[in-house]
Amino acid sequence: MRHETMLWLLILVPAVTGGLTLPLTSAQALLRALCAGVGITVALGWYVAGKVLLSGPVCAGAEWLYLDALSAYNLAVMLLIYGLCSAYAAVYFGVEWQEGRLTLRQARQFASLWCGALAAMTLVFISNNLGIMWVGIEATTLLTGFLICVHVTRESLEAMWKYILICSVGVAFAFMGTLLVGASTHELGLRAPEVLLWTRLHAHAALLNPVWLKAAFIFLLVGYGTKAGLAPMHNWLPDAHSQAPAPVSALFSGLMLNTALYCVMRYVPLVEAGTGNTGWGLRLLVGFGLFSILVAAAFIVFQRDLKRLLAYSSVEHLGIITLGVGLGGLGTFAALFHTLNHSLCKTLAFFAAGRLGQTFGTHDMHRLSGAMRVAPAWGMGLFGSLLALIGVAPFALFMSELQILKAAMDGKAILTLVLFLFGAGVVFVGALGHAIPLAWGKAGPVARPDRIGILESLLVVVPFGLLLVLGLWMPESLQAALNNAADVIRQTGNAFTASAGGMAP
Amino acid sequence: MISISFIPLLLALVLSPLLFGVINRTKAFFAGRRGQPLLQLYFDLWKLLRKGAVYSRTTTWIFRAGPVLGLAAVLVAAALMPLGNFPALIAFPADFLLFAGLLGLMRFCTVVAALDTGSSFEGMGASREVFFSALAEPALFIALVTLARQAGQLSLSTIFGPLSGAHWLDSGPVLALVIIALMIVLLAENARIPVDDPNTHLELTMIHEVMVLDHSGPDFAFILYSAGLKLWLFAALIVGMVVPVTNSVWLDLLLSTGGVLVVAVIVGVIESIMARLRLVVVPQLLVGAGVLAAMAFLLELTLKIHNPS
Amino acid sequence: MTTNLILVLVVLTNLKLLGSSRLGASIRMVALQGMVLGLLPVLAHLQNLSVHFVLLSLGTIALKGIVFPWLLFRAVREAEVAREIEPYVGYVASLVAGVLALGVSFGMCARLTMPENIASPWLAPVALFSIFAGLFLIVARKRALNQVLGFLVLENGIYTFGVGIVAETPFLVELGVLLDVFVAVFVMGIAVYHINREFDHIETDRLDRLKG
Amino acid sequence: MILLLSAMVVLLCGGIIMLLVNRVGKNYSWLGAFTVVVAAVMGCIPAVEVLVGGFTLEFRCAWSVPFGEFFVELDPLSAWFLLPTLLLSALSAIYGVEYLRSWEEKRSLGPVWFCYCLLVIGMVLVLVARNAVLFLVAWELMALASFFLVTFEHELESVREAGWIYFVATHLGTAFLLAFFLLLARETGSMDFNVWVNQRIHTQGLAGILFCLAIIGFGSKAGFMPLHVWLPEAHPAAPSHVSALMSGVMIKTGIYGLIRAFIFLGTPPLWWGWGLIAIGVTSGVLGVLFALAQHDLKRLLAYHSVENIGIIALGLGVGLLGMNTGAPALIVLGFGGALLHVVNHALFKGLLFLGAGAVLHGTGTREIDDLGGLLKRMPWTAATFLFGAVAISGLPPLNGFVSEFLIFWGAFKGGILTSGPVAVPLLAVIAGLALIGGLAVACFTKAFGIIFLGEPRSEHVAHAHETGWAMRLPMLALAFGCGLIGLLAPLVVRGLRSVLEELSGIQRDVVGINLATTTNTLTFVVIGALTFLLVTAALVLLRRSLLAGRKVGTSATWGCGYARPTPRMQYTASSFAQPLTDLFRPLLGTRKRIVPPNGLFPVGAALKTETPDLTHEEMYRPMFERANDWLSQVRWLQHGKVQLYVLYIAITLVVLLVWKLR
Repeated sequence: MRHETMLWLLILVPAVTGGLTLPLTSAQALLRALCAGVGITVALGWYVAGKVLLSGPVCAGAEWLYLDALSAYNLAVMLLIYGLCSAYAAVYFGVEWQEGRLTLRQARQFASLWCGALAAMTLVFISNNLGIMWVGIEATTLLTGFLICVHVTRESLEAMWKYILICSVGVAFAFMGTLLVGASTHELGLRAPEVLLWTRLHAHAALLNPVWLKAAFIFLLVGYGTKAGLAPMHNWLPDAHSQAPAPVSALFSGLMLNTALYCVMRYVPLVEAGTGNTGWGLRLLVGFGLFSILVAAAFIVFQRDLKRLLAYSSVEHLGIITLGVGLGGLGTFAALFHTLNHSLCKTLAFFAAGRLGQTFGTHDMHRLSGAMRVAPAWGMGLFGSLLALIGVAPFALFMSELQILKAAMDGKAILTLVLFLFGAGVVFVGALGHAIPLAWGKAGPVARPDRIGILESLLVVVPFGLLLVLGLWMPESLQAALNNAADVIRQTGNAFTASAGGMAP
Repeated sequence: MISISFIPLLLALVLSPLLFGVINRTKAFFAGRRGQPLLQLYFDLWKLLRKGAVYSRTTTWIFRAGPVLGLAAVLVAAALMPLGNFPALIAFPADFLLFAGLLGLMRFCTVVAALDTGSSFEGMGASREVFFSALAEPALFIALVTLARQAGQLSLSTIFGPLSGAHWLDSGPVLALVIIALMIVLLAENARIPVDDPNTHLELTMIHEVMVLDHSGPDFAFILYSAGLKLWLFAALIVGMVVPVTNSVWLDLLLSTGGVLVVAVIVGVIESIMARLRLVVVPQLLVGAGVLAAMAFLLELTLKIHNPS
Repeated sequence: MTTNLILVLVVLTNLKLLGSSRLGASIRMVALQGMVLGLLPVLAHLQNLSVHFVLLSLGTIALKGIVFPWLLFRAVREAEVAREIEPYVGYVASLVAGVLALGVSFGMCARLTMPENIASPWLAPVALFSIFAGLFLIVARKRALNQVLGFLVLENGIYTFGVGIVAETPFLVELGVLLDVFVAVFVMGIAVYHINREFDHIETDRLDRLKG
Repeated sequence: MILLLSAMVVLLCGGIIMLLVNRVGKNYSWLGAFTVVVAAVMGCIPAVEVLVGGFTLEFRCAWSVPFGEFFVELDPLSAWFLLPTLLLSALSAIYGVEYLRSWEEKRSLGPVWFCYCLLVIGMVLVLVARNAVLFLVAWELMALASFFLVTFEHELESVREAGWIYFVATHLGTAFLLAFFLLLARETGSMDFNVWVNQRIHTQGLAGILFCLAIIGFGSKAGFMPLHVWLPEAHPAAPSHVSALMSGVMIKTGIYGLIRAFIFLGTPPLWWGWGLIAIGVTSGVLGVLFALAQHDLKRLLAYHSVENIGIIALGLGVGLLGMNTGAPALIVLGFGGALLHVVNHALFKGLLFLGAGAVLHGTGTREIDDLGGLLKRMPWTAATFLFGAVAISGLPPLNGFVSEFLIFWGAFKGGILTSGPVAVPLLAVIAGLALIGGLAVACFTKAFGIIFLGEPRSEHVAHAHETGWAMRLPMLALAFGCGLIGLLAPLVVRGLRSVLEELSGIQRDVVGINLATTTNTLTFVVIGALTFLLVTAALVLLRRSLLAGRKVGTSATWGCGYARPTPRMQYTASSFAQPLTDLFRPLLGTRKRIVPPNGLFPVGAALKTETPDLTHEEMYRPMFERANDWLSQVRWLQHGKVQLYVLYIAITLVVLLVWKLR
C-alpha cells in the first residue's frame, strides 16, 4: 500500500542521499545535494505525518512500521528542525569552505553522517518494534559521534569520547529495559515476532507483569534519559554541545534529545496501564524533570561559554518537558507543545551562537559581547531567542510553560509548582545577566566581518516569527494534533482533553 | 450669623501685631527693662509700608511673589480659625487640613523666596525651617485627631464648642497633654525660643529671621504681619480648648481674646526663663511633642472604652 | 545443566577481569566470555532449538569471540600500552566489590518473578552481575581500552539476559543489536586511536579539560 | 469599545511603520507622536463615556490559545485608570519628538517608537483585559517594551545594569502573579475575570494567600518598599519622556491590579488593612527620605514615586479597614482618595519628569549640585516645575492637596469613630501622611530652589537653553491639569461614583450619600482655594500701588557684611538636606567623604555624600552574590572525569532499582 512505500522512502531517501553525496568534489555541491535530499525527506515526512494526524494511525510492513499521532507529531517537528539545520549547515560550512578551514574529506564525512543520522532518527519514529526503535537511537548516537569532531582537536575528541562512552552505556541500559519489557509479557504468551510490537503491548498493557515493567521503566528512563540529557545523566551534554560545530549542536539540542525523550514517552502509557494507573511512572518523570531544571539553573548562573550555557538551557527545557509529561493531563499537551517551541528556539539560538562565534572567533561570553552592534541580524536572533528561552512573553515558550504551571496547580502539586518557578526564576536572573552584555556590551574584537545573505536572514526570521505567532495564536489544527498526540501518552478520556483544546471552560 | 463669624477674623487681623508687643514687654519685664511700646509692630508696619524696596540682582519674581503668597495663605487660614464660641468664616468638616495646608504653602513660599537670593545664610535658615516644621507636622496632626476624637467633631469651628468643663473633669490629662504638644508646636512653627531665637543678631543661629534678611519695604511688612497672624492663629487654637467656660457668648469672646494675649505672655515667660536649645536637641523636643500627643490619643482610646459617651 | 556451567564461567571471567591489570589478559578474558556466551543461545534452548538460535550463536561467537578481540589488540598495539597503572580502585578492592555486586544482584533478582520455562535460575542474577562488573570496569579504570572492555562486559550481561529470558526477541532485532554493538566497539576503537595520536596517551582521567 | 480597539490597532500599525521608515539620520518622530495622539484621543472618548454614564462596554471574540479568550471590557475602574494613561502617553509622545532629536544622527529612532507604541498598547490592554491569559500576555508585553525603552542608551554600563535590575524585578513579580492567577483559576475553574467576580473566594486562609501573592506580584510593579529597587535604577536610565510614562502611569497598573484583586477576594479581614497601611507608611516615609538624600534629579523623582505609591497604599488601607468595619465613609474617602491620587500623581509626576528631562536636555547634567539659577534661562520649565513641586508637596490650591485631603479626612473620620484595632492604624496613617507631607515640602523646596534659583553652580548652566514648544506644551498642559483638578475637585470626585460602587460592592445610594457629603466639603476647599487666589490678586495690586512711585533699587545679595559672594558660597542640595539626612542616618545609611580644610590657609576642602538604596545594598545585592557563590559550589559536579559521570548514572540506576522497585 501507499503509506508503506512512503514510510520506507522516509528511511531510504536520506540514506541514498548520503551515498550520492560521496562522489561530489566540491563542498558547495555536497551541501546543496544534502539540502535537496533532506528537503525531499521533509516533504515526504510532512505529507505522511499530515495524513496520520488527520486520519488516524498507519500500520504497515507487517506491523513493523507504525505511525500514530504521537510519532507523527514528533516526526513533523523533527523534520522541520532538520530542514532548518541543514539549510544552516549549508551556510555555516559554506563560510568555512570559503576560508579553507573545511577539507573535502571532512565535508564528505559530515554529509554522509548527517544523512545517516536523519535516516536513523526517522527509523526511531516510524518503527513499531521497540527493539528497532532502540536500534535507531543507538545508531544516531554512533553516527553523530563523529559529527562532534568534524574538526579534530583535543577538546572535540575529549567531548566525543565522553559522548560516545556515556551514551553507549546509557543506551545499553535502555536496551536492557526493552528486554525487560519483553520479559514482562510472559503471561501473554505472544509469539516471537510480536513480543516487542508497541501496538500489541499497548493493546494488552494491563496484563503486563508490573514488577518486570517497573524494572524495565527504570532502566529505560535512566537509559534514554541519558541520551535526552536529563540530570544527573546529562554530563556529556555541555561538552558535546560546546565542541561540536554549531549545526551539529543545533541538531543535538533541537531534535536528538527530543527523539530520546520520545522513546520514554512511548513507554509511559504501557507502564501506567501495567502498574494500574497509580501514577508510579509519572512521579518518576516529575522527579527527573524538577531535578534537571534545578541542576541546569545552578549551572547556567556561572557559565562563561555561550554554547555551554545553551546546552544547560537544553537540560532545563528537557526537564520542563519531562515534568509536563509527568504531570499528565494538560501537562502532556503542554509538554508536546513545549517540545516544538524549545526546538525552534534552541536551534535559532545555536545558529546565532555559531555564526557569532565565527564572527568573533570565540564562544567566550566575556569576549563575545556587543553582538547587536557587530552583527545586527544574528545578534538580534541570539538576544531574542535567549529572551524567549527564559520565558518572556509573548513567545510560545511562555505559553507552554504557563500551561505546565497550570497543570501543576490544578493537580495540587504545589511543591512542584514552587520548585519549577524557583528554577525558572534562577535561570531568568542568570541568563538575562549573560544576555544583556552579549547583546549590548562593549563590542569585543572581531575576527572576521559579518556578511549576511538573504538566506541567512531568513534563518533568523523564520524560527523567530514562528515562535511569535505560536505565542499569540495557536491554530485549531495544531491544538487538535497536540491533543491526539497527547492522548496517545495519557490514556484518553482525560478531564483536560476538552479544556486543553483551547475552548475556554 | 455670617456677620458675627467675621468677628474672629477681624480680631485676628487687628490684634495679631499686638502679640509681639506683649511678648517683648514680658521679656523686658523679666529683664528689668522698660522695653518697646506695645504697639511697636504697628509702627514698624506703617513705616515699612511707606518705604521703597531694594532687591538683590540674583533674585527673580519668586522672591517678590514669596511674601505676597505667604500673607495671602495665612489670611485665608485666619478665615478658618474660630474664636471662643464664634465659628470661623469658612467652616466645614476637616477644615483644619486646609488650615495646615495653607500654612504649609506659606512656608513653601518663604523658603523658596529665601533660596532665591542665593545667600548661604538664607539657605541655612530655609534648611532648618523645613527641617523643624516637617517634624512639627505630625505632632500637630496627632494633637488635632485627639481633640477631634474628644469632641466627636471634625471642624475647627465645632471641635471647641463641646470641649467644656465636663471634658476637663472627664479626661483632663488627655487635654493637658494635647495642650503641651500644641504649645511646643506653636513655639516651633513661630520660630520662638527654645527652637529659634528671633532677636540674636547672629545669623548663624537664626532660622526664621535669617530667611527674610533680603526682604525690605512692603514685602517685609507683609512678612512681619503674616508672622503675627500665624502666632495669633496657633494661640487661638490653644485657647479654644480652654474657652468657652461661661455660657455668655460675648464674655467668652472677651475671655478668648484675653486668652490669646495670655498665651503671648506665656511665650514671653518661656523666652525669658529658657535658653535656646542646640539645634541637634530640637528634633527631640518636637518628636517628644508628637509622642505626647500620641500618648494622649491612646489614653483617649482607653477612656472611651471605659465610659462610652 | 550446561547453562549453569556457562554462567559460572561468565562470573569467573568477570572476576578475573576485575582483578587483572594487563590489558592483553583482559582482552583474552573478554574474548573467552564472548565465546562462551556464544554457545548460550543453543544450550539454553536445546528443547526447542531453531535455526534462529544457531545463527545467533554463530554471529555472537564470530563477533564477540574473534572480531572484537582483534580490533582491541590492534588498538593496544597502536597505543603501545600493556597494563593499567594505578587504577582508581585497586585490584583486591575490585575483587571484593565484585563479590559484593554478585550478592546484590542475586538479592535484587529475588524480587522478580521468573518465567517458568527458564533455563537456569541464575540467568538474571548473573546478567545483572555482568552489568555491574562492566560498569565497575568503566568507572574504576583509567585506560580508555579498559572502558571499552567494560562496555563489552556490560553488553554481554544484557545479552545474557536477552538470550536467556526474552527468548522471543525477534531475530531481526538481535541482528540489529549485534550490528550496533559492533559499530560501537569499532567507533570506540577509532576514538581510542585518535585520542592516542592526539594526546599520545589513552589515560581518560587526563581527558578533563572540559568542565564546569 | 470599537474605538478603543481600533486605537490599539492604530498604535500597532504606527509602531510598525515607524520601525520601517526610520533610518539613521531619517527621523519621523512626528509621525510616531501623531499616531499616539490620535490613538489617545480615540481611546479617551469611550473612557469618558463610561466614566460619566457608569455603564460597561465589553467585547469578546475567540482567541485560539488554550484557556485564552480575547475578552476586553471597559468598566468605570478601567476607564478611570485608562484616562491618565492615554493622556500622559500622548503628551510624553509629543515631548519625545523634540527630546529624541539629539539622537537622530547616531541611531535609528524606529525601535524606540515601536517599543513606545507597544508599551502603550500593553498598558491599555492590561487595563481592559478580562481573561487571565490575555492579561498576563499584556502584562509581559508591557514589561518587555518598557525594558527595551529603559535600555535605550545601552552603550552605558549603568543603563545595562539598570535594565537588568528592572527586568528581573518585574519578571520575578510576574512569577507571583502566575501563581495568583492559576490558584484563582483552580478554585473557580475558569480564567474569566467576571466568573471570578461572581464567585468570590471566601475561605479565609486561601484568600489570605491570594492577597499576599497579589501584594508581592503587583507590588513589585507598583514599587512598594522593599520591592521598589528597580525604580531608582530604571527611571534615571530611561529617556525622560519614558520615565514620565513609566513613573506616571505604568507603575499604576500595579495599583490597578491590586484593586482588581480586592474585587475578586470578597470582604477583607482586618490584617489586610494593617498590612497595606504598614506598607504605605514604610514606602511613603522611606521613599521621601531617600529622595531627600539624592543628588541625581531623576533618582530623586523616582524615589518620590515610591513615596506617592505609599500614599496610595495608605488610601487603599483606609478603604479596606472601611470595608471590614462596614463604614462606607471610610471606603469612599480611602479608595476615593487613593484613586484620585493615582490620577494626580500621573499628572504632576509626569510633569516633573518632563521638567527634569528639559533640564537634562538643556544643561546635560542631572546633578542637582551642578545646577542653579536656571529660572532665568529656562523660565517656562521653571514655572511648570514649580507647579509640579507645589502639587506633589500636597499643598493647596493644587491637585495633590485634594487627594491627600480625602485620605487624611478618611483617617480622621475613622480615628474619631472607631475603636482601637482600627483607630491605632489610622493614627499611623495620620502621623505618616503628616510626616510625608512635611518632608515632601523639604525635598521639593530643595529640588526647585537649588536647581532653578540662586546663581549657577557650574559651567553646565552657562549654555543652558529653554526648550522648544514641542517640549514646552506638554509641560504646560500638565501644569494646567494640576491646577484644574485642584479647582474642579468636586466635579472630578463625582466622576468616581461608579468606580467606587463597582469596587466597594455597597449599595448605590450609600455611596451616593457619602460622595455627596464629600463633594460638598470639597466645594468648601475649593472656595478656600479661590479666596486664596483672590486675596493674592488683591495683595499684588496693593503691593504695586505701594511701590508705585517709590525708589526700587537693586544690589548684591546681603552677605552679612561680606561684599563679594560667589556662587560656590551658596547652600547646596547636600547641605540643604544635611540636617534631615543626619537625623535619619540609621535609616538611610548615607555615606560621607570629607576632606576637611587643614592648615592655617586651607586651600582645598570637600564634602561628598551619597545615599545608595539600602534594600539594594543590604538585602538584594548580598543575596544575589551569596546565591552566586553558593551555586558555584556545584561546579565540582561537572569535573570532567568521564568515569565519575558514568558512576552518576550507575548510582541513579541502582538507587532507583532499590528504592522504587517494589
